[in-house]
Amino acid sequence: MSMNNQGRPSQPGVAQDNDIPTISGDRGLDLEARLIFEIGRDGVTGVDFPDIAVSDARLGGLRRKAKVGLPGLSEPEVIRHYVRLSRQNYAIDAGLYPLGSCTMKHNPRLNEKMARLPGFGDLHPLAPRAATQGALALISDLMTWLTTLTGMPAVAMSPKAGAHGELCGLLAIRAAVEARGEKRLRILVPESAHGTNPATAAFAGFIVDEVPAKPNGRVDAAALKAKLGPDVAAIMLTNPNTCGLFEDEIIGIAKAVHEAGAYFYCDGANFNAIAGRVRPGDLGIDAMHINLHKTFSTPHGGGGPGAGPVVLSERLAAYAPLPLLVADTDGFRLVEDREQLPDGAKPFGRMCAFHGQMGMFVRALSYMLSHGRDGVRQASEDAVLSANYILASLKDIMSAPFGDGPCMHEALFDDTFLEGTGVTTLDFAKAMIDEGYHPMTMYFPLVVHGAMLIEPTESESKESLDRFIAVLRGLAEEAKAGKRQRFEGAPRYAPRRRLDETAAARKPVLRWKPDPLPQAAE
Amino acid sequence: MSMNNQGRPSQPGVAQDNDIPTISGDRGLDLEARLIFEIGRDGVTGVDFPDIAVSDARLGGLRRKAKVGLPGLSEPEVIRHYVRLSRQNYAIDAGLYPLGSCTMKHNPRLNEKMARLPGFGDLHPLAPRAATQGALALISDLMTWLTTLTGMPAVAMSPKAGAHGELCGLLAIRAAVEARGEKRLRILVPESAHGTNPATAAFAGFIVDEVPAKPNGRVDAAALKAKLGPDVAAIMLTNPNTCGLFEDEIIGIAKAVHEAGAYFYCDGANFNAIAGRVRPGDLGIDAMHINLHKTFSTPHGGGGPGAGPVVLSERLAAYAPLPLLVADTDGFRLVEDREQLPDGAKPFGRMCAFHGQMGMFVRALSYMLSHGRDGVRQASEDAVLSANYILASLKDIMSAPFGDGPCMHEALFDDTFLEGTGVTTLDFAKAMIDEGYHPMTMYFPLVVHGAMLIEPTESESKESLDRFIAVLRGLAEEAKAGKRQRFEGAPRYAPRRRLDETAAARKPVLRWKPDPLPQAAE
Amino acid sequence: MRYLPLTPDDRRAMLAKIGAPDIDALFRDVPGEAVVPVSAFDLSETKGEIEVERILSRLASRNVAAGSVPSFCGAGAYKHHVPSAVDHLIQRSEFLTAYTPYQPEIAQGTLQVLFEFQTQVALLTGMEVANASLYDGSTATAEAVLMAQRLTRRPKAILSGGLHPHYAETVETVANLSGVVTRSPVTPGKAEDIAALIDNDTACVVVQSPDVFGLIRNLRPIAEAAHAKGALLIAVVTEAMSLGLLESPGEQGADIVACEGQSIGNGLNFGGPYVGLFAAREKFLRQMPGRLCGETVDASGKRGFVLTLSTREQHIRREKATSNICTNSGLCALAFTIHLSLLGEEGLARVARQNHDRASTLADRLARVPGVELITPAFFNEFTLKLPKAAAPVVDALAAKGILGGVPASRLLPHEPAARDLLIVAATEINTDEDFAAFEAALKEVLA
Amino acid sequence: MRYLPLTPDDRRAMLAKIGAPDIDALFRDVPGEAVVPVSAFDLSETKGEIEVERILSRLASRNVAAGSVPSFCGAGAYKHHVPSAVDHLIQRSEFLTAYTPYQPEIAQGTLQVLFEFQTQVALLTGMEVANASLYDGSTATAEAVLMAQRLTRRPKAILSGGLHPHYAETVETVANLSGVVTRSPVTPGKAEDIAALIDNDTACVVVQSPDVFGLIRNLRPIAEAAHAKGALLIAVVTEAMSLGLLESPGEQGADIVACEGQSIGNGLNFGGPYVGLFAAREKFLRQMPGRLCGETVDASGKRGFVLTLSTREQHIRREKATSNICTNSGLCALAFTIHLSLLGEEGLARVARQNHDRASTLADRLARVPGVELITPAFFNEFTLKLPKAAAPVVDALAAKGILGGVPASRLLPHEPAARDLLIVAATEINTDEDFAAFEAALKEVLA
Ligand SMILES: Cc1ncc(COP(=O)(O)O)c(C=O)c1O
Ligand SMILES: Cc1ncc(COP(=O)(O)O)c(C=O)c1O
Repeated sequence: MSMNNQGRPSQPGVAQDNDIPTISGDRGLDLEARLIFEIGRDGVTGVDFPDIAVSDARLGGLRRKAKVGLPGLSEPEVIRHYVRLSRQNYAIDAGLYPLGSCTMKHNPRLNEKMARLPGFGDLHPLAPRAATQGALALISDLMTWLTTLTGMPAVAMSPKAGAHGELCGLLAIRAAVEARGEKRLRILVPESAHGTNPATAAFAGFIVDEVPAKPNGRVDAAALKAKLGPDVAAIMLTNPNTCGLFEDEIIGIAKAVHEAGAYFYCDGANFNAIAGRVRPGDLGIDAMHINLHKTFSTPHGGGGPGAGPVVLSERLAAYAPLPLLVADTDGFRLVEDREQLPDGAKPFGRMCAFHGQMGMFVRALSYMLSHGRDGVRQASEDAVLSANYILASLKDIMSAPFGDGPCMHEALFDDTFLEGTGVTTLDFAKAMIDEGYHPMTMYFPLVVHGAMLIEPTESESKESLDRFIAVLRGLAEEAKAGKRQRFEGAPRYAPRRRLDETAAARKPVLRWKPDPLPQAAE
Repeated sequence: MSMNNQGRPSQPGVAQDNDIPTISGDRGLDLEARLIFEIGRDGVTGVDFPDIAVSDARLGGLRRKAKVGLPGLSEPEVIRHYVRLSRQNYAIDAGLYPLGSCTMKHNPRLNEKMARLPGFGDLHPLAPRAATQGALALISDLMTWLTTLTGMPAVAMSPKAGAHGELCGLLAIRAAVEARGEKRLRILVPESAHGTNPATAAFAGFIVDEVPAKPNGRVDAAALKAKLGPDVAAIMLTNPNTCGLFEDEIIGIAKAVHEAGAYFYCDGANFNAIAGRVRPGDLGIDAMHINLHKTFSTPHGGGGPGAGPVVLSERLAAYAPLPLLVADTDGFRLVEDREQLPDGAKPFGRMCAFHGQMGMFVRALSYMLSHGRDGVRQASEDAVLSANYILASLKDIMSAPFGDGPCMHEALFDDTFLEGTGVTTLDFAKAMIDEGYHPMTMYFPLVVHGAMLIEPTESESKESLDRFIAVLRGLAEEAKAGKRQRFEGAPRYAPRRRLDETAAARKPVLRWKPDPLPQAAE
Repeated sequence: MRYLPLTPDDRRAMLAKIGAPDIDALFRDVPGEAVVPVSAFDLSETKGEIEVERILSRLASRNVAAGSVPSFCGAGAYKHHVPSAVDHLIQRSEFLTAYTPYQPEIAQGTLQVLFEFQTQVALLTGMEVANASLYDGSTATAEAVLMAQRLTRRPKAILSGGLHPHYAETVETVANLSGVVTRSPVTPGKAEDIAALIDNDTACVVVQSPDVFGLIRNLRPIAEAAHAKGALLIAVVTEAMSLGLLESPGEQGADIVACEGQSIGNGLNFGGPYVGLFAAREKFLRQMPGRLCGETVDASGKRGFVLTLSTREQHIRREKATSNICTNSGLCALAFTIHLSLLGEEGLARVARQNHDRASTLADRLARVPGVELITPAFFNEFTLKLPKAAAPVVDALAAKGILGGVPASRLLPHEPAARDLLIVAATEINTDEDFAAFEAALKEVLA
Repeated sequence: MRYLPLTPDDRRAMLAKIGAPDIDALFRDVPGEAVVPVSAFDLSETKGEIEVERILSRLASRNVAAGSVPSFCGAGAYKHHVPSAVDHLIQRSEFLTAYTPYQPEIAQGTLQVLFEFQTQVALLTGMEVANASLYDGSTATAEAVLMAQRLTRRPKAILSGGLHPHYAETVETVANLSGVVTRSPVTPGKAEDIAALIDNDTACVVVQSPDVFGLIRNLRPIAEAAHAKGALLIAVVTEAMSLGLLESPGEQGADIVACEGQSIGNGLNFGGPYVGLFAAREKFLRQMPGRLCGETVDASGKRGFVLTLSTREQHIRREKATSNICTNSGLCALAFTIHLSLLGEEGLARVARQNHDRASTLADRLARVPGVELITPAFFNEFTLKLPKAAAPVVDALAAKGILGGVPASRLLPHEPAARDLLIVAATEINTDEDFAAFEAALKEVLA
């Protein structure tokens, strides 16, 4: 999930500090780190290689003459630098990370260990077939888990993240439409959709048509059906949706879509709410990406990598991109050649070099084997239970626009409860940082004003949820009581106060550059 | 190295804080962690095993009836708990750690990786000989490095840390004395010695006789020689000594010791200053332990484990404890049986089960192979250079009792420069914590008042040393200028203010206990 | 289940607070016909670590790890030595289990890394700006083509015959939608005359150097020809380490560089995750895809970093975004940054020379094998051999002898007759003389 | 050299600041005759990671890892499954590269771990207090004997014949210096009548349970007999996991417990580093060896932890200290604490039952092999077999068949005739039925 800054002040307030400033600029265990370019120098390296000469004979006259400009650092300096930097980050391993739509669940260490087995981590993608049978078998096992859990007949494994999976699904739809000799260029996308949905639709050459939401947080099925027509290729619906609600009319919508000759793309980022209980295939979905980095807990790594396999219905399966994994009598084989396709396959193309995010596949399968079907279901139930517990525990003091009914895996609040307090959603979130919590997703989905989307996941204990609830209640009480002090200019206890995003965008400094006039050495 | 609290106030002052307290008690990334016993509960575990029943038939009537009393926690909770705790620690990887005598040098990650190779990390100590040839070869290689670097003919590998090595050396000496049919019960120990030296001597059944230091920080050789006599079994000298100085009369001392029929034990904790330049064997030393966790950089791990192999002279080699490693035509063999000893061996006994700290051996050999003899020498030189650089850069503002001449790998200061400022050595050290530095060793060695012993090691860049120097200069200036504010009650930016050590010792609470009257669940 | 902290008691208490009779009540919005029992899934039940480890280790042992045998596969993925510090650092909880740095006050670690990464990528490629990573080299190339189409408002992309065929297919898959992609002929061991194909409809030419056969290409004349027609030159690099020894694409006039960063800091991983490096001239900044990290100050005046220029991105701009990318390759970028920090100027130059030296030595040895011909006159660490027979079965025969002998060109170009007998061979700093001797001997036997 | 940050320029500048002409000047206190050139050392020169890794991996590959074959060695060191979270956490820089927590304000992480460790050890052993670890089980046993000698001011320690012989030798080596150590006879598979040996000179009896042959010993009568004579009972445990299924030594009346903690959290490591657990009755506190961590408050009233009662220790008390120990087994104690936290009450009970079940199953299978007799009627996860011939060559023959078939008792007791044919066999939660079948088949063949 990502952040939108609608209504979000990006100029920081003024910070006040009446502590004794330190001489070093560091404070206890809060340690600063300059840029490697500022601490590195010539004459040292963190990797030892012999200093051999090579001739120019086979370099085509293109041997590098200029220096690259990289700083030299020894290993201890590099380790210290990145350890210090790491300490400036929040992480699931350090605390509750309630980012709605992002599914910051526990990342088991076993999965890291498994992904590093040399047979996986040190396997070349183009090694001969006989040398890769275990890897192909693993992909096949994972495909079985994904198709079984979703109740879909096929899955394309190569997409590298959710958005890439969306692209894969839409390209399959495009190919299917074309195969029928039709021209359908419109895609219906609810206004509550994640930004990648319209972006992907445009990327794939479609025209995006927004569908409004109903007051109950679901897509307006009537409006949607009204927009269906011969030029509509597909709808892109998120389910459970970005308000954390199950699209209760989904089966009817699917039917209408299919009747109109269109396809049903489902954004599966929230599959973690229903895995093991509900099969998307039973809902009439034609294509859905699964963020292995959400539902199946491959670590987010500060922004990636992820993996976004796409399950496909019978209607779309033939269009899955290359490579295709097939099993024959002497083992597994990757089909990469259009002239050797299995019967009926009509791949629309290729999503990327090689065959997908193997490192994530290992982790995801390790997660699935560990949980089992029972554990996957229990995880979904616990995620939903925890979100509802938060909703029930906070809706009296914070405002929950859809708080009448149960939610799925995330609880949505809006900023009504802050009205007239002078405290904004952003202030509220930044005050959470001071309390030792990562803020929830803010200002998303767009259909709710000042949205705060809380996804606790199944990884929190009740005691952890209770503490979190108590802190949010405390903050809400103070805001309502007009005690603005802790909100203004928050955070005050983080490694940085609020950052000036406006300045950053106005005059972008996107890389370090050496001083134009280097100083003389001291 | 360890800390002595002579002259060290252990009652904290009163802390003042005019920040806004948080509701949670956490502050930004400074996250608190309760005890596992306070967060755990029944009904959950972090390891999955089937719940099988076993019969009592083979349990000798001693099946456990009472609960152990351990809390239940899931894996995510355990990970978060220990990650949060870790973040309350300082570490070499986070900053300069100038603990004199402790040698907090860089711990290369390669060594960690090597120690975890299954052939080492997953090798049973009593596996059949044929299954352990690589491990025995590794120990043999390490023995070659240690004996070659020290110029000594033999080495006992089993001692588990420096103090254990001291014990090993003294027991060898005791055995040698007894073998000569003599009774020598006195051991001469300089007053500057590390606490383990007298403690070990007593542990080994000897009487400790203190030898004073000279004003130049060396042992008083004349006084020492005067104490030599037929009841003296050995002297225990640290070289370079705990003032960071080379015992310049060492060769003469060794001669006198040998002439008196005694043995020369050297505490080799500071070997890192001279490795690759000076061979202790050339100085007349009979036994010396080597802290692999100092000189050869196996990580300190918050207090251990270490390894303390003891090199032995020709005069003591025969008495090395079991097991003995021998090579014969079909490979290596451990001699564990007194009736199968190689010629001349008269082991005094056994230091511990099995054969020493293999995990540390792998790391130390990895360090040695990486450095090579040239790198080991360069490391010693850089350590000495860095200590002298600190001495030269600070002796005008802080007081260096032996600052006239060069030091070895550590620079010693005393508290003369703080006289009349109201700031103590302890205050000064605690103010360093606020500046993001671990304090130096304080109040040790005992021969200097309010000692501050700074060992930068070879692992710091000049830039890092310069920053450290600047901060210490700044602190010294403020102390001298009477600006006591930042010293009083420091540290203020660490996870804890000063801790009440008196209270801890007066009424020791050494373990968690369940509340006598458990509260009703909320 | 070890990962789930809630106990049965907790669940009961929570349902009570919610006021729900049971868990099913929370799923009441799900149409009844769509709810299935757990038995509907023909999948295994929960397992402990021991069992999972056993299953996955068994699968892993059925693969041949590159480090376990003499190994010479390249063609877009390279086996290099990654210093042990890298993996240690990227496994720090605070890097591994953090999300995208949307709250900069508690994400300066990730953000500063990205800023350092962008700088390193810009320096290495010789470009002015770089983004915070894309998925991999192939998708970066596709993004570069789309960006060129946007910038020039022209439809045509010309792909060099030396471009990795997987890259070419990836580009075609997306760039054909709104434009036209043409491929120039495959000329193994030679540079085709791509400049001749550029016309006034051409948005960009895409040239890989070293190309898929290992041949070093001179980009200067192509850049000049492209610029003369108002087209852009997109340089593709699949072996990032080559930039330590070769002139950067930026110096040669490239407008956009798409590069696979796997070689630096990242393992082979059977093809992913890798890390796409994406750099361009500063004037194209607003059309760049992906995240950008920028420097700024906080309210107390301290330097800090934030994600910036996000008005290019999907979460702000939605269907008008420059790309749909969201999750990228953060942790792989971190590994890249750490490895390159460890190498530094000198280390990179040395390891790059080592690669070239190793490959040259191997090329000379293998070219001595009867019937074998070296067809790449200029290369970094990878070259192509013409064998006296089809390369694919030779590679299988070598594998049976415990040698991963490179990639048969026919695997990438199944319908290119010229490719049939070609073997693409890479050697890096990890290959020893013993590896070479074993390869040479085995190849002799197989060809005999 | 990658670990050394100083450049030649830095060194020159630093020497200049110092006012020394060269590095030799700083070593001027070293007697000239003792300074040698680097060539005096017949050792190799600096090497890169690739080379070091190659050398050490080659050595490692010449050993047979317990996890790589069916493996049944115990006798004081056990192969258990250590959850992957443990190694991840102990490698956190802040744990791995911290020193002993002498500055508690910035060492609360380590200190709180030690407090948790002490609590766990006390709970597990059934004792009132525990220290922050000693080197290992054997040295902990020696320290316990010395402590008993100090407490009772009596010289004699009686060691059970079932005490691990390495432990007995370790005790003798130090406790004979100021006292007298006697060993009671070795009675494999039976409990000797040790109570009869206790007299008024006896400081302590030292009894291991399960003993070195795997036999579970009833400590109650021994405790009573010892206490009746004013002596102390020292209970030794070499398999910490047994405490999950068996009554604790504390419940049985032990005064001091010395325990090897390797089984929980720590790998085999060819014998070290391990972790000595040391627990006692509270009244003996002031005579305990080793570090103790205690709870206190900081100046702002927050709970915190410090090392305490250090007036027992060498750095304060010097020759009057209760022990000379300084560096202990901190990181191994951390691993122990994390593993035991993961297990918790239920996990520990389950894995302990699993161990007993596995060993029982194996014992039954092997006892079926003709000529083989099970001599331990009560055991946890380890038992002793009497073979029809000498056990040592049988173990070698099994190893040749790829099975690590246990420890021949003669390896530990070379001069005990009764030990010659005895094989000590352990099975844990990691052993599968296939392992058992392989062992049984191989043993049949070897004995045939
Ligand atoms: C609802 C939704 N859809 C799509 C995506 C895009 O997935 P990815 O970031 O893996 O490309 C996200 C992730 O942030 C999301 O939350
Ligand atoms: C000078 C000196 N001698 C001996 C020792 C004891 O070594 P160890 O802690 O390894 O037992 C130390 C360590 O602190 C020391 O600094």
